[in-house]
Amino acid sequence: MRLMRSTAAPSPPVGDRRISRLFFLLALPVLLALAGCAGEHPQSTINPHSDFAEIIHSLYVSIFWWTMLILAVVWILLTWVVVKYRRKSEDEQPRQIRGHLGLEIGWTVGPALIVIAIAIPSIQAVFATQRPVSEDAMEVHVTGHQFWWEFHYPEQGITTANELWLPVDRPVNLRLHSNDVIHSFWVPKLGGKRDLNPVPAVREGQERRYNWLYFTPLETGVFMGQCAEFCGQSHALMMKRVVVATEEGFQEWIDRWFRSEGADFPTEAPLESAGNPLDDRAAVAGSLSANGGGDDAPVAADLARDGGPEAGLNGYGSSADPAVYRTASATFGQDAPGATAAAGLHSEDPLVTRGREVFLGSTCIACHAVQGTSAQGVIGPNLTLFGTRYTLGAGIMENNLENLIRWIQDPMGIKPAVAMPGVDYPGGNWPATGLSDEEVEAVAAYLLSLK
Amino acid sequence: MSTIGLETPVGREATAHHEEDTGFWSWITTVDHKRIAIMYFVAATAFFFIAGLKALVIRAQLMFPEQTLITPELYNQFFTMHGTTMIFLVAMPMAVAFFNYLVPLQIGARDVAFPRLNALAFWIFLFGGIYLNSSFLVGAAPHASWVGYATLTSPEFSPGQNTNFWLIGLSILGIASIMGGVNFITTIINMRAPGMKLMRMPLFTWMTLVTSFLLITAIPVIGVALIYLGFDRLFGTVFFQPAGGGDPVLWQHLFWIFGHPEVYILILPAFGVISDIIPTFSKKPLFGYPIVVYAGILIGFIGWGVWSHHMFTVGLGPIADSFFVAATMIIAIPTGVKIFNWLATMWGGSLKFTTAMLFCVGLLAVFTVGGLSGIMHASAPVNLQQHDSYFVVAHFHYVIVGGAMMGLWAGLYYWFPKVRGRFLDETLGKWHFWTTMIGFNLTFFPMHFAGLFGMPRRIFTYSAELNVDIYNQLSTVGAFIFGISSVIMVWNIVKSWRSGEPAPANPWGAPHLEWATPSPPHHYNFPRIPTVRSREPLWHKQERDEILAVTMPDPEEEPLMPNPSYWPIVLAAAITLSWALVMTGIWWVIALGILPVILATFMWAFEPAFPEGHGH
Amino acid sequence: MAQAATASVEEHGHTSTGVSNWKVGFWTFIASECLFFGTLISTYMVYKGRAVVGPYPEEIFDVLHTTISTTVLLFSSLAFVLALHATQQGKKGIAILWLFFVIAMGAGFLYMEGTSYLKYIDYGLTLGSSTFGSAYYVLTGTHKVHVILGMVWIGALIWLLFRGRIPPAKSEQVEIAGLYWHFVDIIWIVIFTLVYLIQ
Amino acid sequence: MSTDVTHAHDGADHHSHPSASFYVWIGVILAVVTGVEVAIFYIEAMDPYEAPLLVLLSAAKVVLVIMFFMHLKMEPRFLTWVFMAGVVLATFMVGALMVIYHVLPRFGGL
Ligand code: HEA
Ligand code: HEA
Ligand code: HEC
Ligand code: CUA
Ligand SMILES: [Cu+2]
Repeated sequence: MRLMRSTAAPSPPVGDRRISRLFFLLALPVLLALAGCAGEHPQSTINPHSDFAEIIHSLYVSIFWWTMLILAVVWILLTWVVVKYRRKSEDEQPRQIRGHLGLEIGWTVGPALIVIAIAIPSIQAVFATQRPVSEDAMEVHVTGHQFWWEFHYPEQGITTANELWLPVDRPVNLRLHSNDVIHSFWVPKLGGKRDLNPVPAVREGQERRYNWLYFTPLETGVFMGQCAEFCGQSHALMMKRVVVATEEGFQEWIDRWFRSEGADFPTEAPLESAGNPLDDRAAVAGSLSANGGGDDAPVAADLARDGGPEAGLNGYGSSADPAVYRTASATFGQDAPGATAAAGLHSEDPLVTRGREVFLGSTCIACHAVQGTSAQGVIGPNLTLFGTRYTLGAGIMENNLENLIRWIQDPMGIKPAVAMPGVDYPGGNWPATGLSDEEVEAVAAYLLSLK
Repeated sequence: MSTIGLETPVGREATAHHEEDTGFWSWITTVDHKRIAIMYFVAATAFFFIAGLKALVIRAQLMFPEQTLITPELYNQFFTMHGTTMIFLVAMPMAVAFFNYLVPLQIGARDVAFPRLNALAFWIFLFGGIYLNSSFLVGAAPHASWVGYATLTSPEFSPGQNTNFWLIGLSILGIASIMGGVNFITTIINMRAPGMKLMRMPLFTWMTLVTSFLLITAIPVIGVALIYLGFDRLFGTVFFQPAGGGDPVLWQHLFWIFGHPEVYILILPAFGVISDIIPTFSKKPLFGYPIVVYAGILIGFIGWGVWSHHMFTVGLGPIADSFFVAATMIIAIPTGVKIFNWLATMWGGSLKFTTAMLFCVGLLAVFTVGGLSGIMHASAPVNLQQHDSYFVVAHFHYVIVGGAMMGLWAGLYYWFPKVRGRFLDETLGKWHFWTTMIGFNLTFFPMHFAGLFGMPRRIFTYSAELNVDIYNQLSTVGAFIFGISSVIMVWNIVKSWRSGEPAPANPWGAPHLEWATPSPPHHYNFPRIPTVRSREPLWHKQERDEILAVTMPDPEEEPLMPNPSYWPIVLAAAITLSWALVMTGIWWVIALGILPVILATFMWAFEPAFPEGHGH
Repeated sequence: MAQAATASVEEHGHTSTGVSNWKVGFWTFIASECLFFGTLISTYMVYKGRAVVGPYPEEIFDVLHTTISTTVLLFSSLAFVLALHATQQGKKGIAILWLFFVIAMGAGFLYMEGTSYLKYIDYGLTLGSSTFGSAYYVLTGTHKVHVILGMVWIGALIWLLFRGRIPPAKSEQVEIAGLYWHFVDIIWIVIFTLVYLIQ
Repeated sequence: MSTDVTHAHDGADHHSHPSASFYVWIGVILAVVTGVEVAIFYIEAMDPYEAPLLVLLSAAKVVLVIMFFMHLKMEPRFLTWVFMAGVVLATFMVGALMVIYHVLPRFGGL
C-alpha cells in the first residue's frame, strides 16, 4: 500500500524520547497525507484551469508558505523549550521574569508585517476576481434547484441542465440565483465558488440583485463540480460537469441543440414566441448542419487529450476509461465510431419513435422540455440533447440506458427527496407516471437518442 | 524569590468539621457554585458522549465512498445535532463548569453574585439540552445544520417540527447563557477579595470576564434571529422569505454576528486555563501578564467585526469582502502574542510534564495549526475554494477540539484535585493525552487534504471519483481512537473520584487563591476573606502565610450561606415548558404557557434567599 | 426578585466597587438588551424602503399621533424618577402616587399604540404583508412587551411600598425597576426617531 | 474595561441625588427636544439635514435620560463602561449592516 511506504520513521531527534514521540506524531499525519497526493483529483482546488483559479491558487501558495514559516517558528520554539527546560530536580528555581517590552513589540510587529504581506495580495485578488466584466464575455444564467442545475444562455437562447458547456479562452459571466434554497456553484479547477441565493422580491421598477461569477476557462476538458452549500437531503448528490470545448466545438454544440429534434421530426409546437433569437439560431444551425460536422473534430481531439486527468468522472463506479469521452465526443464527429449507430437510433429505431410518443403523451412534459417538441415544461431539467450528456441525475451516474431506466422508474430511490415522480409513486405534485417497463425502456431509448 | 507552597498538605479531611448534606435532593436544590459546576461538567460530558457517538456514526458512513449505512435524512440530523450539541451543550457548558467552580475561589469570594440565578441557569441549560435531544425520540431532530441557513429552515423546505426543536432549543439555551454572563460579570467586578485588583486577577478569571461580555452581547443577536425564524415559521412573517421581499442572507449576517464571537466564547476560556497552568508547571510567572490580558480583550473586541468571513461566497461585493479580510487577519496578531507569551513563560522555566501540562503543550502545537488554516480561510479569494469544504471542517476541529477542548481537559487534570481532594491518575492521564493526540490528529489532519481535493462538507456520501477515500478512512480510524481516548478520560474520572491518590491543598505549588483552600474547599470557600497583595499571592512567602492563616483554619462560626431552593429547578422547568409550547403555534396555548413562569417567578422572588432571621 | 438580591447584597455586606450586585447585574443586563434591540432596529433599517407591496410607512404613519404617545412615555420616565425621589425620602404615599401615574402613562402609551396598530391593520399592514410589516410589528411589539413587563414590575413595587416593605434604605429596589423603565423609554426614543421621523 | 475599580467600602447610597425640580427640568428639556425633532420633520427646508440632525437630537435625549434619570453620571465610572460595551457594539452592528445593505451612503458594491 502507498501508505506503508512513506511511513519510514524519521530518525528520532536527539533529546528526550517522549518529546521525539510528540514530534513524530505530529509529523505522521503529514506524511500519510502527502502519500495520498498521488493520483488524480478531479475536484482538486489546487490544480487551476482558469484565470480565476490561477489567481486564487498563486495566492493560496504564497499564504501557505507564510503559514508554514509561522508554524515552523512556533513548533521549533516549542520543541526547543520542551526539550531544554524540562525540570531536572524539584529544587530548581528558575529566574522569575515577568516580561520584556522589546520582545512583546517584536512579536506584535513581526506577525503584523506578515499579516500585511498576506492581506494586501488577498485584497488585490478580491478586486481582481470581482473586476468589471469585459465586453466579449458570454453570459449564462445559472439557476439552482433542489437538486439540480439549470443553465440558460440568454444570447443563444438555449437552456440546458447539469452540464455546462463553455468555449475555451472566452470570458464567461455566470449570473447565479436560486428559486428554493441556497446552493453554491463550485467547479474547483475553474475557480472559487459563489452562492446561488434566492433573490428577494422587489417593488415594481427596482432591480433584483443577482450574484455573478466571472472567469475565463483556459483549457479544454471536462471539469467536475459540486454544490457547496448545504441544501437538503440530496445536497451530496447535486453535482455538475463543465465541458470546456474549443470555440468551434462549442458552436457545434449550440447548433446541435437547435437541430437536435427538429431536424428529424416535424415540430409539433412552434419554436417559442416570435422575436426570440431562437429562430435565427435555428436557421444558422440548419445551415451549419448542411456543412457536415467535420469542424468538430477539435472537440473530440481535445477531449481525448484532456481526458487523462479527468478520467473516471463518469458516474459512480464507472471505469476510468478515457474512451468514455471519445464515445461521447463521437456524437460530434461523423467519423467517430458509434456515430452512425446513434444517427440510426435517432431517426429510425421504432423503439425511439414509440418512446417519443410515450414521453410526449405522459406527464413528463409537465416538467421537462425537449427543443422542438410539445414538451416545454420548466420544472425539471431541460432534456434537449440529453443523449449527449455524460451523466444523469445531476452528475451522479453515467448516462446509459440501464441507469436511465432505473432513474425513470425510481428517481427517489436513487436520489432522495427529488421532485420527480416514479412509475409507482407521486413526486413534485405530480402523480405516479404509471409507465410499464416497456414504456420506460422506450422513453429511455428516446431520451438517449436526443443528440 | 519565591518558594513554592508544597508544604501545605492540608486535605479536606484535616479541616472539615461540618458534614454537608450530600443526598440527591441536596443536589437538586443546591445553590452552591461548586456543586453547580460539577453538575455542569457531568452534564456536558454526557452530552459529549452523545454528540461524539453521532460523530462516530458520521465517520462510519463516510469511511468508504457511496456507502448507505444511514439514510441521508438521518445523516443530516446527525451532523446537525453533532454540531449543535458539541457547541451549545458541550464546549460552552464545560467552560461554564470551570467558570463556576473557579471564579469565586480565584477572586476570594464565597459564591457568585446571584447563586440562585446560577442554579436557574444550570437547570435551564440541562432542560434545554434534554429538550433538544428529545427530538430524536419523536424522529424529528433538527436537520438544517448548526447554522440553520434560511430558506432551508423555512416552513416550505423544512415542514415538520425538526427546525422548531432547533430554534426553540437554542433560544432556551440562550436564556441560560445570558444569565450566566450577567452573573459572572457581576461576580468578577463586584466580589473580589480586598486587594484583588483587576490587574491581579488570575488569567482564567480575566478570560471568564471577557467571555461573559461576549455572551451577553452575542447571544441577544441570535436570540432575535431565532425569534424572526420562529415568527416566519409559525406566524407568517417574511423576514427571510424572498417571495415577500425578505432576504435569506440577513439570517446569515445575524447568525454570524453571533457565531463568530461565539467561537471566541469557546476558545478564550481555554486560553485562560492554560495561562494559569503553564506558569505553575514552569515555576515562573506568566510572561507579559498585562499584554496577555489586553490581547484577550482585543480578541473579544475585534471578534465582533469579522463575522462576514463566513460569508465570502455570499457575494457581498469587493469592498465588504476586503474589510472583513483585513479585520479577520488582524486577530492573528493578539492570538500570536498570547502564543509567544506562553512560549516565553516556559522559556527558562522548570517544566514539569504532568498530564495537565502535556495538554497545554499539545494545545500550543495543534491550535496553531487550526489558527493558521483560519488565516487561509480569511483570505477571501482562497476562501472561495475552501469554504464549505472539509478544509473548513479541519480548521474548526483543530481550533475547537485542539484548542478549546484540550484546554478544558488540561484544566480537568489541573483542578480535579481541588474538586475532589484526590489526584486523577497520571498514568491513565498520559494514556488519555497520547491517544487524544494520535486520534485527534489522525481524525482531522487528513480532512485538510479531503477539502483541498474538493470534498464538500455536509454530504452524506461522496463519489469514488473524488479519490479522497484514503483521507476519509484515516479520519474514521482516528475518530475511533479518539473515542477510546474519551473513554479513558471518563474511566479515569470515575476511578479517581472513588479511589484516587489523596491530594493536598496545593498539590502543584500553584500561585492562585483557589489553592489556598482545603481540597475540596469548604462549601463557604473561605472562613475569612483573605487580602491579596500581588498577582501570585501564594508564591510570596509572607503573603502566603498571611493568606493561609485566614483561609485554612476552621472558623469559630461558619459564614452564612444562601438557602438551598427548589425554585430554580421549578422555574427552569416552567420556562422550558412555556418555550416548548411555542411549537404548537397556537397563540393562546403559548400565552397560557407563560402562567407557570410568572407563578414560579413570584414564588422565587418572595422566598428568602438566606436562612430566616437574616437578610431582612 | 428585587428582594432576594437585595438580601444577598446585605449579606455580603460590601462589594469591591461599592455598588450593589443587583445594580451591576442590571446594568450588565441592559448592555445585553442594547444588542437585543440593536438587532431588531438594524433589521428594520436594513429593510427600509424594500417592502414589495404597500402600505408603505410614509402612507400610514401619523407622526402627530405618535408624538403624543412618545411624549406620554417620556413623561412616565419623569414620573418614575419622582417616585424614586419620594421613596428615598421616605414619602411612601407620594411614591405610590407617582408610580400609579407611571402605570397609567404606560397604559396610555399602549392604548395609543394599540389604536395605531388597528389602523395599520385596516390599511392592510400585517405581520406577513411585507418586510416592513414584519420588521415593524416585531420591533415595536417587542418594545410593548417590555412596557407591559415593566408595568407588572411597578405594580409589584406599589404593593410592596403599600405594605411598607420598601423603606428608604431599600429604595434601590425602586431604582432598579427605574433603570428598566428608563431603558425602555430610551429604546422608544430611538425607535421614534429612526422609524417614524426619518422615513 | 481596564478602568481599575476602586474599593469603596460603604453602601451604595452615599452620593447625593438631585432635587425633584431638577428632574422636572430634565423632563421639560426632553419634551422640548422632542418638539424640535417633530418640527424638523415637518419643515421641508430642513430635509437635507434631517437625518443627521434627528439622530443627533435623539442621541442627546438618550444621553440625558441615561445620565440623570438613570443616574449613570452619579455612579462609579466602570458602570458606564459596562453599558458602553453594549451601546458601542450595538451601534457598530446597526451601522455595519446599514452600510452592507446600502441604507447608509454607498461605500461600495454589494
Ligand atoms: C474555537 C473556535 C475557533 C477559533 C478560535 C477560530 C479562529 C479563527 N478562525 Fe475559525 N471557525 C470556527 C471556529 C474557530 N475559529 C468554526 C466553528 C468555523 C466554522 C463554522 C461553520 O461554518 O460551521 C470557523 C470558520 C472560519 C472561517 C470561515 C470558513 C468558511 O466557512 O469559509 C474563517 C474565515 O476567515 C475562519 C477564520 C478564523 C481565524 C482567522 C481565526 C483566528 O482567530 C486564528 C488566530 C490564530 C492564529 C493565526 C495562530 C497563532 C498565531 C501566531 C502564531 C501568530 C502569527 C500568525 C500570523 C502572522 C498569521 N474560521
Ligand atoms: C465542540 C465542538 C466539536 C467537537 C468536540 C467535535 C468533535 C468531533 N467531530 Fe465535529 N463538528 C462540530 C463541532 C465539534 N465536533 C461542528 C460545529 C460541526 C459542523 C456541523 C454542521 O455542519 O452543521 C462538526 C462537524 C463534523 C463533521 C462534518 C460533518 C459534515 O459536514 O458532514 C465531522 C466529520 O467527520 C465531524 C467529526 C467529529 C469527530 C470525529 C469528533 C470527535 O472529536 C468526537 C470524539 C468523541 C467521541 C468519539 C465520543 C466518545 C466515545 C464514545 C461514544 C464511546 C464509544 C466509542 C469507542 C469505544 C470508539 N464533525
Ligand atoms: C414533477 C415534475 C417532473 C415530472 C412529472 C417528471 N420529471 Fe423528470 N425530473 C424532474 C426534476 C425536478 C428532475 C431533476 C432531479 C434532480 O436531479 O435533482 C428531473 C430529472 C430527470 C432526468 C435527469 C435529467 C438530468 O439532466 O440528469 C430525466 C432523464 C428525467 N427527469 C426524465 C423524466 C421522464 C422520462 C419523466 C416522465 C416519465 C419525468 N422525468 C417526469 C421533474 C419531473
Ligand atoms: Cu444544492 Cu447543496
Ligand atoms: Cu468566524
